Amino acid sequence: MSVPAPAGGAPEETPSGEDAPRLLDTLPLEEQERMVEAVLFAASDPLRVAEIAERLPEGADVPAALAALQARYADRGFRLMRSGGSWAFRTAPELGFLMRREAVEERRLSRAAIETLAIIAYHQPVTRAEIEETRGVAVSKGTLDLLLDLDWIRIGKRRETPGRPATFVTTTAFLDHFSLDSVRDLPGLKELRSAGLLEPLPPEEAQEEPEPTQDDED
Amino acid sequence: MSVPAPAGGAPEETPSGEDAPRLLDTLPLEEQERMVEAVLFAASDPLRVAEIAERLPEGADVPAALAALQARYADRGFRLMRSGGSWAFRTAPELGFLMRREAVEERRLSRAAIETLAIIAYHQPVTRAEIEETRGVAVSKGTLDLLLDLDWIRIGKRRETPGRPATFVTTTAFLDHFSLDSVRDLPGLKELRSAGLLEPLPPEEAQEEPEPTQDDED
Amino acid sequence: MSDHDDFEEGLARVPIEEDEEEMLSVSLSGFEGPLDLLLDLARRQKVDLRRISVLALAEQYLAFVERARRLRIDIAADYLVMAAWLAYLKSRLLLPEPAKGDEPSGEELADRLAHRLARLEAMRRAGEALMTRDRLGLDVFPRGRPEAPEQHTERRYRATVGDLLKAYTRVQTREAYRPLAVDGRAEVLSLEEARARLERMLGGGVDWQRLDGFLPEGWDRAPERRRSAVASSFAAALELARQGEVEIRQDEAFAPIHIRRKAPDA
Repeated sequence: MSVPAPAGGAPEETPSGEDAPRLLDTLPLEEQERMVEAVLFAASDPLRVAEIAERLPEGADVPAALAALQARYADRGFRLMRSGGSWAFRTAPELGFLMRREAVEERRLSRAAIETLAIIAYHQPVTRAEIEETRGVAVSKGTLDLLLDLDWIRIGKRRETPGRPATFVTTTAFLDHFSLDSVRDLPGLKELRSAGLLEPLPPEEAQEEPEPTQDDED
Repeated sequence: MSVPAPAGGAPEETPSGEDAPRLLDTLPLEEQERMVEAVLFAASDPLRVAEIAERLPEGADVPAALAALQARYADRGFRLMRSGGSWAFRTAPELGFLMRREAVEERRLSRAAIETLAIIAYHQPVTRAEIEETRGVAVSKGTLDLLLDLDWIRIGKRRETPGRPATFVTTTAFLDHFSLDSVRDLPGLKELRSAGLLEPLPPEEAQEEPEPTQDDED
Repeated sequence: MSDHDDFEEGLARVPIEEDEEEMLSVSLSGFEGPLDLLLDLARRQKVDLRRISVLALAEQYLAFVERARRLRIDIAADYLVMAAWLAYLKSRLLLPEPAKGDEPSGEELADRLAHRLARLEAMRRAGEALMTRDRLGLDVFPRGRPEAPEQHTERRYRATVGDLLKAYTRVQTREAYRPLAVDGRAEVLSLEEARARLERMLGGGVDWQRLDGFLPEGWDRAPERRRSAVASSFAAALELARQGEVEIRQDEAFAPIHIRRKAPDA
């Protein structure tokens, strides 16, 4: 049975499968790197390692290729970025000014939307009631809808408390948009946590260790 | 490994270059190269030299940067290609197979399509009217279009009868798919007849179509 | 508050009542709830939010709300709820603490409020920090011309030579069977006849013989009769094979079918 050959394909690069695996053991890392590079270059959305591996001939060492590529493009006009455990080429941030024509018109986000997003990002999973408690004001449906539309947040698991309220969490698109590898990389997260600012009660109370407060006003 | 030459020729052919003023003496070519690559990476369409220059700081030597980039990526997973005077990065053609998302949806040909194909294969060259007569029902345009799209049939010579109807014949792609060297390898009608599965042909057709023949134009 | 600054710069004079009213309305509409207003007042103390004087803050807030009420500016209910709570907090802070009970002390309540303000402030800052990051489509850009077709569901049609043959014979037999149905029983070799004939002719021999050799005389010329005879003989042969009396062999598709009596111990 004759299978149509890939256009221009060199013999050792035949796609797939069933009869090919052995042959790939000999595929040099340099060649694997080229393949990973091609796959990532062709995509606009970040790809997980598994997704990349799926497209490559069996047995490719994707992590090694990614590391090599990241080093190779560290100083180029576009870089290999990791976001949410997925990989994508992105233009270098300091060259952003060249891409003004490509820039999407920024929908100006309201303060409410930005704060709500921050609360969800830093507290996730978080219920609507908790968001409202933090902001001291009701969260409008429009605000949540906007964030959901932007695909920056999504509905997470229900909280196992009375009423089983839904929670909100951020998405991988959120990480991608804000150039974050993971929510652990949110700016200032550690400081906020160690200052107890992500807890509803002051640190002294939260630790059940009442401390005399020095309110020097009378 | 053989590397296909980029479409559209070498960068030296690009307009201008030597006479570009050196307003930008302070910006090293390496830096201009990074900028051009970022711009081309983010662009949604191929860009002409003038369009690239528009986005770059004044005085950039775009042709020189393009030439440098074309050399830099000549052996990578993607290439800088020129086509119709515009420039774009494209994945290396020989790695195209990596991009095919193997969401292959295997379908069986409809009964109408396989019967039509069979009639064409055995009776070629055959007109649409003859196919319809044999099947006893009209042949839809969709059925013929599908077979034409698949490149399993093509339009052959016109029949020299009133109306000069077009005929259909099978293609080499058809032979490839069915692993046949020639249509003569199709199990012969004689075999079918001797197995009692086919009725002997009426006398007047019998001479015209003893065995399927490959159309020699192919 | 910038509204306030603008006002003082633009109209550097003693505010008359309408101006003050306008100023208050404008600033109130700029706040997102009482906590936001409190935070703004607290910031004016220019100290760490957890070191602020909650008492002073409560007094400022109450004064603000009182002024607004005097000017008959519509104030949303939640601002008034907060005012009532702050008045209560103020009294708790000023009066001697009762013996320690389950109730949080005035100091604890004040700490909680300061903590809430610090949290709101922290989230506001975090939101700002987030918005100034390198953002996709604003500062960093994806490949502008992705090549992987998002849903490249390649429709691949499969057909084999076998499919082709089946289709072709189907077309041909469909045509050929038509008269058979019309012509009636006279032209049909019945299954019983065919079977009887097969059993009779196979006798005790064990050699392979062509099935079409068993067609009755005169049934192998006219196409309809021939087909009927072939079909009936074949069906009869299958039936006999099922009963273990004969074996059937065909070397390849459409090759002649052979039949023989099954050897006793085969």
